[in-house]
Amino acid sequence: MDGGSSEFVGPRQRWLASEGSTAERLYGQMWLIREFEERLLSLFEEGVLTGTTHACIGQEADCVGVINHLETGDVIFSNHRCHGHFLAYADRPEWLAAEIMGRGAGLVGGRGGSQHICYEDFFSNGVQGGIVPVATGIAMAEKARGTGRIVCVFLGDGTLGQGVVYEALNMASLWSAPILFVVEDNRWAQSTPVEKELSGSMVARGEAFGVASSEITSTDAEEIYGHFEGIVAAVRKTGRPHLGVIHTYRLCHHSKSDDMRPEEEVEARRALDPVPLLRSRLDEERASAIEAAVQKRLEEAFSWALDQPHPAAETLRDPLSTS
Amino acid sequence: MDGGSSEFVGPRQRWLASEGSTAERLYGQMWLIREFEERLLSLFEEGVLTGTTHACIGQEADCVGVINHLETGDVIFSNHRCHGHFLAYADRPEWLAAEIMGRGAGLVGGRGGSQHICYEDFFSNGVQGGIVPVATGIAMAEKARGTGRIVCVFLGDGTLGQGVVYEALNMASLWSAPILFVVEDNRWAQSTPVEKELSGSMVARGEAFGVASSEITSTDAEEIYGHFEGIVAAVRKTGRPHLGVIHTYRLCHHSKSDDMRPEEEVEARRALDPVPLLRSRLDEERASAIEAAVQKRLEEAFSWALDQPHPAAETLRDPLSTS
Amino acid sequence: MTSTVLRSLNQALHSMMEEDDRVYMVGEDLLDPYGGAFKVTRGLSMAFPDRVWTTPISEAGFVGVATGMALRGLRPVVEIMFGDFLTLACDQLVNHAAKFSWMYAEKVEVPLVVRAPMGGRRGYGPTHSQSLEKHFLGVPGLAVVAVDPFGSPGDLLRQAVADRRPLLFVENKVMYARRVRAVQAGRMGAFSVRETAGPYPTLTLSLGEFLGGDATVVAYGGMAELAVEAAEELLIEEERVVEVVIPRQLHPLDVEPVVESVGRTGRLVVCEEGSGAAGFGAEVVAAVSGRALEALQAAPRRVAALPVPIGNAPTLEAATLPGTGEISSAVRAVIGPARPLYSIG
Amino acid sequence: MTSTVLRSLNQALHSMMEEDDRVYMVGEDLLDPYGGAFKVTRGLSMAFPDRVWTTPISEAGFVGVATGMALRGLRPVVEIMFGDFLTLACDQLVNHAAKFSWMYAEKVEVPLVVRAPMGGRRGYGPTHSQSLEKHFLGVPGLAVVAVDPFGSPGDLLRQAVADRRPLLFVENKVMYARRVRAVQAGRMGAFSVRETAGPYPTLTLSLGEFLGGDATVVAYGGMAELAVEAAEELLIEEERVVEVVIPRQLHPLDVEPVVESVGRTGRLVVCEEGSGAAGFGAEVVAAVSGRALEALQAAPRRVAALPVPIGNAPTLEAATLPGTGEISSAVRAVIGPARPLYSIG
Ligand SMILES: Cc1ncc(C[n+]2csc(CCOP(=O)(O)OP(=O)(O)O)c2C)c(N)n1
Ligand SMILES: Cc1ncc(C[n+]2csc(CCOP(=O)(O)OP(=O)(O)O)c2C)c(N)n1
Ligand SMILES: [Mg+2]
Ligand SMILES: [Mg+2]
Repeated sequence: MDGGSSEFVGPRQRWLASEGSTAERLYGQMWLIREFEERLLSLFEEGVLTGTTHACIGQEADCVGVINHLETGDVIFSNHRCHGHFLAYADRPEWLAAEIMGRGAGLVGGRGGSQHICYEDFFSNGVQGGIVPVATGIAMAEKARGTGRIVCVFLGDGTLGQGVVYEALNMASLWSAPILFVVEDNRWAQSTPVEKELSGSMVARGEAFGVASSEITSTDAEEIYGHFEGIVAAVRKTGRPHLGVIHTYRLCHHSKSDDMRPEEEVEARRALDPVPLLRSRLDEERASAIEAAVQKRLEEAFSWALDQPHPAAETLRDPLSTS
Repeated sequence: MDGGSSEFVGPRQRWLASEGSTAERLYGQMWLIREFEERLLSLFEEGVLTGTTHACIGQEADCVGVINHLETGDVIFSNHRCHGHFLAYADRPEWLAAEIMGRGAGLVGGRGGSQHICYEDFFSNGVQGGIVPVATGIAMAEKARGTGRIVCVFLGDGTLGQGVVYEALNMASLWSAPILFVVEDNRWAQSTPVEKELSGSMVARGEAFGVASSEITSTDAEEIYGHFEGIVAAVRKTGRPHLGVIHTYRLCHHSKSDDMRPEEEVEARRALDPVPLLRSRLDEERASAIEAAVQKRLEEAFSWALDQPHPAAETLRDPLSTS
Repeated sequence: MTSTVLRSLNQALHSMMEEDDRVYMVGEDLLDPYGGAFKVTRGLSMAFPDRVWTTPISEAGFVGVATGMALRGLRPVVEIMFGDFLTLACDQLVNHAAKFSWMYAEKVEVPLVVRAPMGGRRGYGPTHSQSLEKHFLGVPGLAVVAVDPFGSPGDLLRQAVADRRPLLFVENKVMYARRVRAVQAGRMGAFSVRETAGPYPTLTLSLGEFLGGDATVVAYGGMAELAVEAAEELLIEEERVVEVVIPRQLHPLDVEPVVESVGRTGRLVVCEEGSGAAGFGAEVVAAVSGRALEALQAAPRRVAALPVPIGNAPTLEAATLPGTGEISSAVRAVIGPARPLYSIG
Repeated sequence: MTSTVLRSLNQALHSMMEEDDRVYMVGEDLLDPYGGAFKVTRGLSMAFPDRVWTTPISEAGFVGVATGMALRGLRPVVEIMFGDFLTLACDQLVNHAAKFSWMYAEKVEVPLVVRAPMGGRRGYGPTHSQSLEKHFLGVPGLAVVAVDPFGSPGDLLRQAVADRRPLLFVENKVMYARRVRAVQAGRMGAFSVRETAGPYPTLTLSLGEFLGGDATVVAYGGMAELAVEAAEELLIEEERVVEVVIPRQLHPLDVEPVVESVGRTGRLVVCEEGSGAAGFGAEVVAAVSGRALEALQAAPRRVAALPVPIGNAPTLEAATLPGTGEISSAVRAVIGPARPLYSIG
């Protein structure tokens, strides 16, 4: 299960090696993400887990629609709502579960928890906005080193309130950084509706900085997957940044149990839930088989993770100590 | 000369009370600014003054074109390049000179110097960008207090690199702050040409945040004055922000003697120097009379300022001490 | 009637907004029914819809906006959702709000309050658990005040809002749920209490009627309660008499009450939840050494977090942040193995 | 051959860029012919046009960009034009660069250097004259190093660029023009010199061959030279023997050399150009009190700026910032009126 020795295969390579139709493959990934988070939330409710976590329930189509286009070595910088991004990237629920449970076998030894993870070329941090220039710097480094890799950074609608995002857009544009800014506009920032936190237009904001920008209003994973195929290819080919806005919706609370949005609004959006939406296109038998396989994996992943020991306090060492 | 007792008359009221044609009045103000700064630079060259200073030579038309529309009580927040703004606002060269000379009789007792001044409703600070949210807050306060006053904040093209500017644009737009953002695009930020610091479009940046935006390429004070008449009126009437870009040029060095721009470029721009441009429209005799009157005022102002004592170190007191 | 720190702060905000229409709330997610991440502002937007401004996620921007409001006579109270993000407002505080009044020759005032919930012990991980106030100590023009569960937290906040200086008001997340312990007629439970004058009185608590003691423990904010607990335990279990000094204004610091207490005890321990280097404890120890070196009978000790980020795993977080155990050990260490000459009773 | 600090730093950058193509410069107005506001990067963009990136005025943004570069194996050296604007990069340093390596379980390193010219005495006024490094001391994961004119400033910068930790490199504007004073065979002029091991050696200078002395003065960066001047004057004019300890790594601080020196002198003065509260001096005094209280024969003193913004007027600036006069007075104050028992020669 810890499999630390095998070489990492990037999302695109894994995608190409996997079986089934596009819809089936996307569905399998989305189901993994959904079920992973549902389990996680139960553990929080049961009091097995403490602290906080941000589920991406309702936004799984973004994760799989974008990330399956990224090659081995491409970099992802994600934010507080990173589980879906990570699972689409690495397909390693056991390590993520262990991390969120604060186990030493977690992705970063229990140090980061739900929103501060790192694995291969995947990173996340819980401070809104600040990751955007960092991701831009990574893109510039890859360009300078001539690796051909690109970077994909995820941010929410609310995070467009952070000034440093525009500093990064400006530099990415001036210097031609091969970076894809993915704005997941889920219409809310914590308890604040988008109308109260964002003026003007998201796409226009990208364009005003000379960054090619696009938008799609969808929770359809196949559609998003198709939409980003060309975008990712263009970033790779031109070496120029792109800002891709996905207008979607968060179906769960912001973090654990803090949802105070109008019930009718949330209810209306459930009809667009990306998981049943895609399932309806699948053969029932195939869908059930995919789900069963995922359940089995998650069962094992969570029970493995729960068995792992907590990190020992003795591992704490001043990062500045040079010895 | 210190005249501290007389009540302050705002720029619009002073403008209305002053004599002569529009061109003559604008010219008198511009000449005051130009001559003030030329004298200042000489004093630096002679070593009488030390430290640093940023002249607005070449950009005087912005100062007079915008500020003469502001009423008593309207607020200006200016930046490092604030002399012209201040003189257009307050017409008090003696206090500004004393301030830059580090005299106790200066605008802020010699504490601020060239770029940190305050007088009535005029403020400036030398940290790029940070003044923009502060100015937005002032506008919101005036709105909350129902005073009908508006705020005008000046920033340079380079300062559009600061993220906090966009945080302010967003809030000003969301909350309808009665504020005019004046971008003086003088094509350079210190030693950096605008192409190397700014991507996309300035006006598009304002619009992307839902802020009405306009631009004018001009060094003609009458034209700029006319252009901003409607803009200032609209901000006052609608209570909404506006971003007004003026494409102009800095004819002097950035600060004192640090000009390394291509000579041909600067030379070509001298043809558009706002001061001779406007003078050419005036009657020679009137122009000379205006100039002579200004010279006399400045003579007195500078000699008065030079006579003022430096502030005593004993005046230093911890601003946090409550006694 | 007992109250929690949260309730006390919330009620103070309610009554201030009621009494003074210059008081505004500015920050993220403040609107009801949500009422702010930690609910300190709950109910305010229902009662005063025009004066509670929920903001975009723009910490620098809205601290700047509030500074502008303060410059024009309003009394903005800003909430930084997590104190960890004060870093984003650092320039606004240091190079704008803190400088304006002095730099503009006192022509203006900036009566700004920035509230920052700090601290860990809730499993929020490296970016949502820090106590960063030490980095904001000693900025010319910026006062720093920390609230604790003793006396009236709400009254302390009232003083902050009435203060004409820009001020950082440090809260502690775990403390919100704690019961307020009133100080009455110079007593708080078994402790006798002395308070200094002024808006942010320093408390000195003694279990030995100020007749002397084994050590002085200085602690503020969320650590104050832990220090009091440690003092209680040390008395009961080891017959050690500890005085606890609880400053509220961290900067500028009035070190006199500490010096006085050390005069009685001869030994000093200073606590803070943040990491220790160049922090609050350093200032207290340096100030006491500078003022009353001769009073120190043993090397002073600082109790603070380990110099690592705060891990998410409960084991790591608990080992990183100081608790009563660390305070007691430090007290034992400064007292040393031998019984001091002084003995109680 | 004598050199200035500026030249030494500039040459080090030149040779590092020559030797290692992972070294990049990032900052405002770095391109030639301008070559940076204080000319530390002069000539670099001519020699290495692809590796000198002049930036927009985006301090937070380009520190973030450099952090990303460092994460991917490059060796970015950032220049903050005026150290005053480090405030804008505070979040990037504290919540990103400093945390990554530890938070990501040491899977990554962030070999980032952020150079910050600090200090006043040039008449630049309240927002362009500060020494703000104290606010960045004690961040878990962030090293702070300050350069002075002794030994080789360029070598210190080389060590910083070779360092695998994110690091704040504090320079001092006035110091750029100062002559470098070499340390050779344990001597610098009349001083005998001891150096600790490691990349950022602490210097201890003695005019009394380390046989003892009247006081220890600790000073770093731009203040180091003033401390040396004060020591020279105090010897010549008052026959006082002062040891000067010059730390380079301000955080984490190796306090041993200070403790050793105080062991010889019994008296301690700590200097910094920034305002004093909760600053570098507080840490040094607290650390020495904690480690070697018994060695302190007099209350230690801190020499620092007054707790006000730095006025533009020369009279105000001079009165606010500490000079040799303040250092000498502090030395006299810790020594006290009576001659110490020890006498030289
Ligand atoms: C700088 C900063 N400020 C505030 C927060 C607290 N916070 C965490 S998530 C969040 C809302 C983010 O909204 P959005 O960007 O729309 O992302 P979403 O949560 O909707 O995915 C806030 C305010 C933070 N993490 N960082
Ligand atoms: C935050 C910040 N960074 C850097 C500086 C140094 N600086 C002063 S003026 C200036 C250039 C400003 O350019 P621009 O905004 O175009 O205004 P201009 O000088 O052209 O009027 C710079 C970089 C500063 N004052 N503040
Ligand atoms: Mg959102
Ligand atoms: Mg410019």
